[in-house]
Amino acid sequence: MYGDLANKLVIEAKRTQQLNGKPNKATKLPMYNDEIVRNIITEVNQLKQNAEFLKENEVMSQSENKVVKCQYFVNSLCLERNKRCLLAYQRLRCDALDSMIWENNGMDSSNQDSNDLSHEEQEYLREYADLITDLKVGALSDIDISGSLTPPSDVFIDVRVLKDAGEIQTEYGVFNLIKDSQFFVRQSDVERLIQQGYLQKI
Amino acid sequence: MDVNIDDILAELDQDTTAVDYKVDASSSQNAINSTNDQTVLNSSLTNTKIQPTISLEKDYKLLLRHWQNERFSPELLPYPHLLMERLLRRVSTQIESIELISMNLIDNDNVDTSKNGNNLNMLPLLVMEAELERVKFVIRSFIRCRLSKIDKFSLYLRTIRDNEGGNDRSINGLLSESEVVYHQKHFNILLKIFNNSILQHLPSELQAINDTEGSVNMIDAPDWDKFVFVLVTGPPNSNFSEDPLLIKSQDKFYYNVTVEELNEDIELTVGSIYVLRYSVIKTLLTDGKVQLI
Amino acid sequence: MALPAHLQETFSSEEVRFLVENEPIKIFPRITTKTMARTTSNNTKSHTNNDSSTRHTLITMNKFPLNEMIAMKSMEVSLWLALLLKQQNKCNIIIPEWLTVNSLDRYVKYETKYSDRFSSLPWNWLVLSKILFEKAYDDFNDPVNELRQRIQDLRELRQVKVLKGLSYLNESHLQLDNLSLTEINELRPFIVGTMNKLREVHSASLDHTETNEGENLNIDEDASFGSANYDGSRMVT
Amino acid sequence: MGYYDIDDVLTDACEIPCKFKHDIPGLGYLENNPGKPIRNNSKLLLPLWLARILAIVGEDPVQEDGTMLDDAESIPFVELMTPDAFSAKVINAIKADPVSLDVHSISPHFFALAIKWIALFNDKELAAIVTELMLQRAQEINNHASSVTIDVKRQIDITGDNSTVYSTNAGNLGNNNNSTFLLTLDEFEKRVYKQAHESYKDAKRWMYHK
Repeated sequence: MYGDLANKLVIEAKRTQQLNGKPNKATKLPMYNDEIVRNIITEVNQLKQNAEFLKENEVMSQSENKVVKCQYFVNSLCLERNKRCLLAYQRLRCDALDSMIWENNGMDSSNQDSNDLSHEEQEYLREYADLITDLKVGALSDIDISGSLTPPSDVFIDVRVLKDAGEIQTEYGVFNLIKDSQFFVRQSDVERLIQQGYLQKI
Repeated sequence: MDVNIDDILAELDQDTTAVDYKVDASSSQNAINSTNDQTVLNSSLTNTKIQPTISLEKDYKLLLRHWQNERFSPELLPYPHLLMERLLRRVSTQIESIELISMNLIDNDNVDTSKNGNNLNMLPLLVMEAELERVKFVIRSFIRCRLSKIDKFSLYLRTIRDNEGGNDRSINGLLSESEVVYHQKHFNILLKIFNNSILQHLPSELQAINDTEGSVNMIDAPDWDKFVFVLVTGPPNSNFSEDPLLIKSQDKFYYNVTVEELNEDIELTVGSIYVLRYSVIKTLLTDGKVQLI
Repeated sequence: MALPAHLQETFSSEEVRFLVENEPIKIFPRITTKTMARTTSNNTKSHTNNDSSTRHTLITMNKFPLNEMIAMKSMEVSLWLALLLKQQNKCNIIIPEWLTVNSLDRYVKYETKYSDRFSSLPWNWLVLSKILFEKAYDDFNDPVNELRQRIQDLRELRQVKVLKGLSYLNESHLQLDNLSLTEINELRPFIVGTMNKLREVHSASLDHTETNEGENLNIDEDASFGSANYDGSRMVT
Repeated sequence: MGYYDIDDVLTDACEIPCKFKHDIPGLGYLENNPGKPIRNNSKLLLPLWLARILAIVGEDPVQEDGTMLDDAESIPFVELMTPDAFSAKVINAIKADPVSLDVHSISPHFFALAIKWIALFNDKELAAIVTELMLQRAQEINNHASSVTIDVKRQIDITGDNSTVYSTNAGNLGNNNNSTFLLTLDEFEKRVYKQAHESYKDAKRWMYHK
């Protein structure tokens, strides 16, 4: 039946949506279903030919008006339905691509396997990344709009030095990190050192 | 250092003059309404005699309110042009100040990091930085929320623009300059991928993306009746006697609103919290008499 | 999407906390900075590099509170600033009146007495108490564990009422006085999600012809097909 | 809602039993009979996106002899018949015990479909039944969504150090014993459940986590 393929495509979209529904999880797209998309487009062309045939017939046979009309309606609705499914599928994927750009701070290098994207999608991803890059340097350059959406808390923290780490240079001067000494520092300045086990948050 | 911080501050004050006058002296009926912003700016430029009150605090509170309203309203709210202009300028000036001060600290070897770094000289700077991070966060979250709505209502916003006889005035009132550019460019690349992967393969009569005649309307509009949480604040200037819509009975003030679909009147008491259809309180929201929470 | 899906319908708990941190709270400074500030600002402006106090300005406050501090003289500052000063041992936080065993006991009494309304606890009671228990526990006069227990009691008492109230969801409106921001925020997805759907069901049952599907149906512009009455075409089996 | 809404697209694919009211040659493919005609009074399942339009358009009111047909006489191409989802059997089950009804198995898009169906006929009776069903189940959904177990006791008696153990049950649909109910949710209910659950969890995590 016409529209069955389109349905398959939308069910796939639904699955993608469910996969990406969890918060704090990197957005990912499954392989672009080129085959179904192409088959739907073939179906569309078939429907288009039917439509043209019906249009010619309508002019010729007035007596079969209602028959032609019904056939024509069914045909138009199938076309419309296929279009909606194709667009909904593509739109969902585009939204996901947008999310990837934001999650990756405006870069288009994500953990997304680019082989899973269509050529058009790869191009879209690049163009959207460029768009965000442009946005970052304009009037909003001070805001870092692709930065964190978690409210700042504890911008400054107390840390204890667990092992000697030498001197570090920050906006607030030079800190000499000698074991067991304590400092009040900007969290973002020492994130790495905490991870590496040189410092401990108190 | 050629730049004198006092000059920067003086400039900042001057900048805020025109606009801050508006925050306090305008009837503030439209404290939240940006188009009104525009008019008041013009009038205040010609009338510079009026003593301005600079209220950084009020501006920040207003920003928080815009942020909350935007997050919960189903539609894209008008961009608060002048407020944002002031805030962005302050952020930028503050970034420079912080740089100057911290450089200065280092130059003078003022920083005594040996004892816990708990230097009194540093504390003010820490406070400035912490505050700056907070302001940047709200603006960022506010803009990001707006961008996601611009994407969601991309086509709808275009029809608003096109219905205004092809000029960009109304959409420019709704969006900031960078948002206009973002909207246009994102629309273009979305249209491009739609065209290349789908639409160009369809019969020409099916290639439209703004078809409203088919069995499903292609233009997604905001859900005007969406339920929202509302705090009734009363008129923005707290001047209860000058608000013609405000009704006083016994010891409470309230607004009367109607849910048209249900033909039902509701009293919205100042200070109370309601869950209501957005359409019911849309005007009160524009006038700053209720707030979304 | 420019805003992650989980932030599109609601605030995160961190965002609620952020809002609360902007509210004023009273502190006792442990240091005096006020005189220093006055000397510099009253004299003709000094431009020496050492004098940094005039350079410190904030962009969300009209004054620079750090220049206004007098030891043990209470003043009001934003909570986030109070917490930063507290962390640096530069102030004590004055615990709000309502956050005492006595006062909380009264609230508990009220919540127990009335099964259909909420006591007028401050709109930030949950967040503020949590923050202060954590960051300013040495500023309390009452034992923190007793306070904590009462906050927990209040929380549970109110949750029971909320649950009861939720059976009154409808397609028109709700009034939820004295509910705090945290309580609103955690209930939001459920309340909004359910009420929106109830509204859709109700709206569908109304006969507003202009929103009926098919009304603007016009698949082929050059064909003017008539439309029949829906009801006539229904067959109930 | 909306053109691009995946759930709405899927709801439109729900199949509705229909009866054709005309002989239409060439439409046999609708009932897996390509090339054959569809006969008057033949019954078949059509997706909602097709059925709802064929049910309102039909024979041209202008006849070949130029006279107009009354609205009543202009017969639409198909008649819609009540889908199983709203059959008397289901309605009775709803009335009997809404909470234990397996809505998902009736239709994964039960409520969305109900709204579309109600809108077609402004069916107030069905609307009332569906509203009651939704309300009753909503309470149950909320109970499940808000059951986030956190070991609170451990934390209360220690003032400074709060090492909180928290775990959530029902975090995933259908992975523990009291989740049978959750398996009966339709797509709308699932979404409300998930969002509500995330919200309660987030609040609790924040409240009890340092």
